[in-house]
Amino acid sequence: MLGLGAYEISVITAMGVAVIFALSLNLITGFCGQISLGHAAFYGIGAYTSALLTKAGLPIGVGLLGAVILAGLVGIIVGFASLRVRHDFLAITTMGVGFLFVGITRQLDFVGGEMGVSGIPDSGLSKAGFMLFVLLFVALTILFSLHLKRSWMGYSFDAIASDEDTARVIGLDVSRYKLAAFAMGTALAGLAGALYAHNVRFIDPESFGFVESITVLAMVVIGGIGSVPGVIFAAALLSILPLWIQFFDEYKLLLYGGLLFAMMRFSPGGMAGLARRIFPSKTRGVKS
Amino acid sequence: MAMLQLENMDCGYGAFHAVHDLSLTIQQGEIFALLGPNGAGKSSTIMSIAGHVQLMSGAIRFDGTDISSLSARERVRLGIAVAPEGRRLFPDLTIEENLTVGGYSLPKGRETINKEIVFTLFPRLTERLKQPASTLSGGEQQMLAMGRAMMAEPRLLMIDEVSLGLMPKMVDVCYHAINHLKSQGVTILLVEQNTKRALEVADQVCVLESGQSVWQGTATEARKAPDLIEAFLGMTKEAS
Amino acid sequence: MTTLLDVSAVTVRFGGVTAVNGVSFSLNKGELLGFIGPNGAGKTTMMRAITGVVTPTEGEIRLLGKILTKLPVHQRVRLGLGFSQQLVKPFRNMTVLENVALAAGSRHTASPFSALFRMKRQREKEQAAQLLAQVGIADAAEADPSNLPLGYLKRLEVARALALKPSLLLLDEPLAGLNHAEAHKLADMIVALNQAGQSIILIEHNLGEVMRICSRLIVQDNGNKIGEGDPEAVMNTSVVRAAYLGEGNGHAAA
Amino acid sequence: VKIGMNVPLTGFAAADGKSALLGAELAIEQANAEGGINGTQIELIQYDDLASPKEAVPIANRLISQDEVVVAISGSYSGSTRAAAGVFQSEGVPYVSAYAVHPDITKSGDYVFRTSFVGEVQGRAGAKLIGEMLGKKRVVVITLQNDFGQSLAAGFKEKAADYGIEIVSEYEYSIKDRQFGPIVTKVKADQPDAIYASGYFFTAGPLVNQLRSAGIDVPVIGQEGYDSDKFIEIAGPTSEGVLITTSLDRDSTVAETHDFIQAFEKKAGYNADMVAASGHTAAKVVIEAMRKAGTTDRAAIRDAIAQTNLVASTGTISFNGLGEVKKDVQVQIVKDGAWHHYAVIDDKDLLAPPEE
Amino acid sequence: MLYVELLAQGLVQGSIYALVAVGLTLVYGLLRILHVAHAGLFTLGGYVGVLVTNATGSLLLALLVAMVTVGIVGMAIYRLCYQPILDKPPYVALIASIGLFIAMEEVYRLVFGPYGISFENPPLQDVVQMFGVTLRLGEVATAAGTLLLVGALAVFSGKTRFGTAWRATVTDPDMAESFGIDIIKVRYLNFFIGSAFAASAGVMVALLNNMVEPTMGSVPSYKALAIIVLGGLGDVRGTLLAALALGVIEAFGTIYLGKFLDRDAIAFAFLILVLMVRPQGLFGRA
Ligand SMILES: Nc1ncnc2c1ncn2[C@@H]1O[C@H](COP(=O)(O)OP(=O)(O)OP(=O)(O)O)[C@@H](O)[C@H]1O
Ligand SMILES: Nc1ncnc2c1ncn2[C@@H]1O[C@H](COP(=O)(O)OP(=O)(O)OP(=O)(O)O)[C@@H](O)[C@H]1O
Ligand SMILES: [Mg+2]
Ligand SMILES: [Mg+2]
Repeated sequence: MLGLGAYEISVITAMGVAVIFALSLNLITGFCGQISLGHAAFYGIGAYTSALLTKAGLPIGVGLLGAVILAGLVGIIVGFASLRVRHDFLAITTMGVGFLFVGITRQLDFVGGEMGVSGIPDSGLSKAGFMLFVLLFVALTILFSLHLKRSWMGYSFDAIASDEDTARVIGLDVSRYKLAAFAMGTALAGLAGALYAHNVRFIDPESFGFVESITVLAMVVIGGIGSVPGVIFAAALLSILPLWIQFFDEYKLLLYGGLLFAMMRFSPGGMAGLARRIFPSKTRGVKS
Repeated sequence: MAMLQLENMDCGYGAFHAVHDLSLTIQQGEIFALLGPNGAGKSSTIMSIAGHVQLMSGAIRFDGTDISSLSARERVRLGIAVAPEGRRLFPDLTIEENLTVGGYSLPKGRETINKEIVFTLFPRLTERLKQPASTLSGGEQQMLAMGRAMMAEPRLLMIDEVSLGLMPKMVDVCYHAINHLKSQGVTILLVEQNTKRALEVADQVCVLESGQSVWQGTATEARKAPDLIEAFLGMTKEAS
Repeated sequence: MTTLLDVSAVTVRFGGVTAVNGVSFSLNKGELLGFIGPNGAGKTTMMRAITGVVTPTEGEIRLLGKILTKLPVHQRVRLGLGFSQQLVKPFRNMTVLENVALAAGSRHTASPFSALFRMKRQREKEQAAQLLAQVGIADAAEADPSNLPLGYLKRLEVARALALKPSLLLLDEPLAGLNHAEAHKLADMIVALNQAGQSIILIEHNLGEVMRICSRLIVQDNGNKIGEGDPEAVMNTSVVRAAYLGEGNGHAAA
Repeated sequence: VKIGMNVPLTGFAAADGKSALLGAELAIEQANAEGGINGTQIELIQYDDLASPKEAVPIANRLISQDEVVVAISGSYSGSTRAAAGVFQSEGVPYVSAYAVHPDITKSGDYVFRTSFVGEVQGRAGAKLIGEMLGKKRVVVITLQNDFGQSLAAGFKEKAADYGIEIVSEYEYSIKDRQFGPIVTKVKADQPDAIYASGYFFTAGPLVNQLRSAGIDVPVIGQEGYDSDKFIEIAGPTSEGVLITTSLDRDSTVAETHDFIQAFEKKAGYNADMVAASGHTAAKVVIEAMRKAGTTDRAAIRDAIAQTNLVASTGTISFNGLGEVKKDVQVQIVKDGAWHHYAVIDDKDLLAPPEE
Repeated sequence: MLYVELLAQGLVQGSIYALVAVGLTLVYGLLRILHVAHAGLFTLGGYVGVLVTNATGSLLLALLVAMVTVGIVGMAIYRLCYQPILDKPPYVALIASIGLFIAMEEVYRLVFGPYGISFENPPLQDVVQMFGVTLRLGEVATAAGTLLLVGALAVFSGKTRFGTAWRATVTDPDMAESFGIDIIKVRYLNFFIGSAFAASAGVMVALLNNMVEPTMGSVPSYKALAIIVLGGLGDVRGTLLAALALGVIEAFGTIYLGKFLDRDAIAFAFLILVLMVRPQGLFGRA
């Protein structure tokens, strides 16, 4: 198995899922400037959709596709909410969406309610095979992110993130751009959720709650909001940090919290900002 | 008596020096005009005197003592007030509240008296007492910015871009107010793009260019030296 | 001559304040119209009503016969309005050049979907560089707008509006904050644009330049239109003088 | 030989994790003192899983592939135990859950066992306790919104009619709730004969206190989630008379249980609770099975576990075909500020765990 | 009658929310920081309250000590954690604050143990009858205390010169300083008052539950955010009203909607509904 043990494979798979998930939020929050505190809801929608479809006997490909579509559709609906509210109001609205998702799935019997869904079919691939499958999607997501950032869409997102009203003044249809950001970001989150479901093979509402939304936002911000390499690095690191620092025993979570804090306190630009400080490029100023 | 002295002042942002080695002296009770093209460092100079732009070297003396280590708050207590570039009103506060804050460094009793004075000079403001500053028109904002600075009963009043965005009639009103303040003994440091207008009221002039003083002298001299105007202030004959 | 913009009986109220009161005017293609009036007269508000930032309480606005009143801002911009705002608002997360290039690429950004498949920016950057040179701030192309003095930002606003290649350009106090020479140069540029066929409405308090370059004036006071027509004639009416000009100072009107 | 364990040591579930871990450690220390497994000492390898399914999967893989444990136990909650069970099952490593209640855990396969009751069983015992033993018929059900509360309620409702119980109304609350004012107000208006309330000591303590303060003095019946001295501390004097169904008998005369209670207090510095006893029991089950199998072959150990017939701190343990425990239900009551014996329910049919 | 009792219960819960949320509003209003770690201060207040009561037997003293010590800790948090990153985008402070909150909870667990602590002799447990409603003395004290504290604060911030200065500091601290406002003092005072309020809420909740646990702040950590948004962000009166409204909605919701949605979901469903109609919050200015 590529010379990797089962443990390493499961760690890399988990990292891969986290990277896709974090990049999906980076599309919305990093690129388009729309802060979301409820992103785990879409991760959850993806996970549930694929879990239920494959349990019903459909192939995993259909599961993934269903996850992407449903998460994206709900994402568009929430995107419409983002057109009404802004900034911190939006942050709290999306947080509410996250709580609503958990509250509803808890009570819906056909998705397992409190009991969640267990016995989710695996991919049919070996553990290593599934890891490569996930990594393939990671690669596609990264390429898409980089492409988007360089396209005119990414350019327009920059403007919207900076100042919506002025973006309108130069003719940008801000509403449609925001919807596009939500649709793409949430669809990708759905993909990540589906992969998660087939990896862990048990899902319950709590796995997609507020803590998860916060964790993914932390990945994006610590990576350096909007920076693709930074977010990849932070997602990979933060997703396995709890496993790595096992030997801190009782102090593990203290250390984790402390690190989140210290990173922001001492390198507010995240890892991307840190990298820029260590390897400064030429600074810009008026050439006169 | 020299009220304000800048001695070899350097100030700027981070590592960037906006003003180099600037020395000038402003006498008690006079109007001092700071002129120069865009980006010359006029606003930076004013904000450095007010305590907001970092002083890198040199000294700022007010009444003979170096105030460069004092906070902005301590400077207003000494009698330095500013109507800054871009006005910087408190957008969520009403006109009345903006004025209240203007007089915050004084005992409460002075507030009412000073408000009366401001309202006499700018009657337009009385009509909109409860309107948030963010919804005022450009010119109304300029009046409020001046009024707010006057509320502090300054001994040195610094006004950045006096006539920016004001209609001709309003420019008159503002200069009338400036003359009035001068007659009360207030010292005034003003920045103005309308050079002609500034030279009419000023006693002393300093021309800045690229952060350096390129000419200093009395306004009378400045008015008599067309080459100077040509060279530094960028006014062409046809425009003047 | 075709009528480009037609404003009829527009009223804008904010709570108790009537900022614009039943104002009508129209603008022909190729005109350079000066829109002046005292502080707080409602000029900026009128401009905002045209661009769609505020909704008129009453009245109708047409551009080339098409009713604008119900359209959102960005659609009006796409119909041919370009405007430079009184309070400057650059995008602070990009350079000055990028600010303008984004506007120059407006045909790429009409729909998010097609924007996703367009990459090249070279041509727009060249156009932007040219516009920056035209307004006189080419030296700041690579600068971060947050560090620029007001005079530069004002011109950035104008360049960005021009980059949209609007059929009607609205300028709200573009000369404020510029010194005489700079203002004069920018005014010359406005004239040149106009002579090249650009229709322009100019809101400005720099009366000297207004009188020098505008072919027609509209004067508004307290929300009401109080004068319209040839600059010289308008400025000589007593209402306008009383409302606008100071106590007999010799404004170098032309 | 190595025994693996996943257990929450930090975060919201840390309190239970700590008890479970100490219980398991105690069992291993005791076994090692007796010479370990046929002479070899036992080593416990545990990882903090934060009670999260996401963490549990790599941890299970690590225990299997890196630490090469022979068997594993779970000292964690349902989510992480359910997720880890899948991994252990597919790698053929026996896995015993100490106190997680999710019904699907044992359905992972034949390598997965559970030493605690599934919720349904306890719910049925609760129905018998209220309807038959206490003779109360008008009952209000207050259900905790999680897998534990839901399955308890399901078991209770399934048997309620058999014992002539009428469920007057049912309320649900979330595990985060500590303020029950609205529910208490409504229960008062319902005027029940008894209250069947699921929960853990940290929710049940405030709940019972608030019910009693509002003047509701009908019997309150809980379950093993209450089973901690902390419950009595929080509810104070209002805890008197509260009955629970659980696995640990404080007044037990059985030497195993009695000794455990004393040894645990000595080791931990606080009184044993149900979770501690369950951790102890789960560890003991795997140790006994390894001794009996006499090999480190995992399949052989699995078979030995399936054959378990062992007296442990939580009673006499054996497993059914699905890997669910068969044991008696203890009924405990709060008297004079401590848990005490009230009754034992040993109705084999009523307590039969699900077979699939 | 049932409705009246439910209403009363809702108001009690609402006043606890209000005490926590008002502190958060102050911080948000002044610095535009979503100060999640505020909930950690609430928990600390609970711990100090229980420990001091157990040591001295006086709840009042405990309340006072909790408010003062937590107030000081709040100021320290401002100085050490927020002040250096004030000029950064808001999510930087948000994540820092979340990290701090996680760390605080863990410190409580390590120092005071995972099981939490209780009062040895819980005070104010008597039951009173008012207008036909049965309430515990602790609940009455909570509601009354909240109205008093928050009411006083609302008057203070809306009507006084200092209040105006405070609001000026919000949007342009530099200019506020230029007119003689001591912004450092304003900020410290702000954190002191906000944190002391959170502490008082912590003590009252400890009293009502007879328990403090390390994770006691987890619900307030997000619900208080919802409340300040509902109240229009940065407005003390709005926050008070929003908190009470939410308390009442939750009280009725738990009984009549509890089968379909949990308490948090009910609260957030209400929040989203309100924001879709009034994007600026219930009491916010457009
Ligand atoms: N916040 C800032 N950070 C960095 N550089 C700045 C900042 N503000 C101004 N500058 C730079 O300092 C120099 C002087 O600017 P300043 O605003 O003092 O000029 P000014 O004379 O007031 O110009 P204007 O007439 O356009 O207002 C300029 O080169 C400008 O780019
Ligand atoms: N949102 C608002 N609420 C209340 N009053 C408003 C609002 N917006 C503008 N006004 C008022 O409407 C009037 C017209 O403002 P406007 O900005 O259009 O003036 P203007 O002609 O552009 O003036 P200036 O030349 O000073 O920029 C002003 O008195 C202003 O205070
Ligand atoms: Mg300037
Ligand atoms: Mg205007």
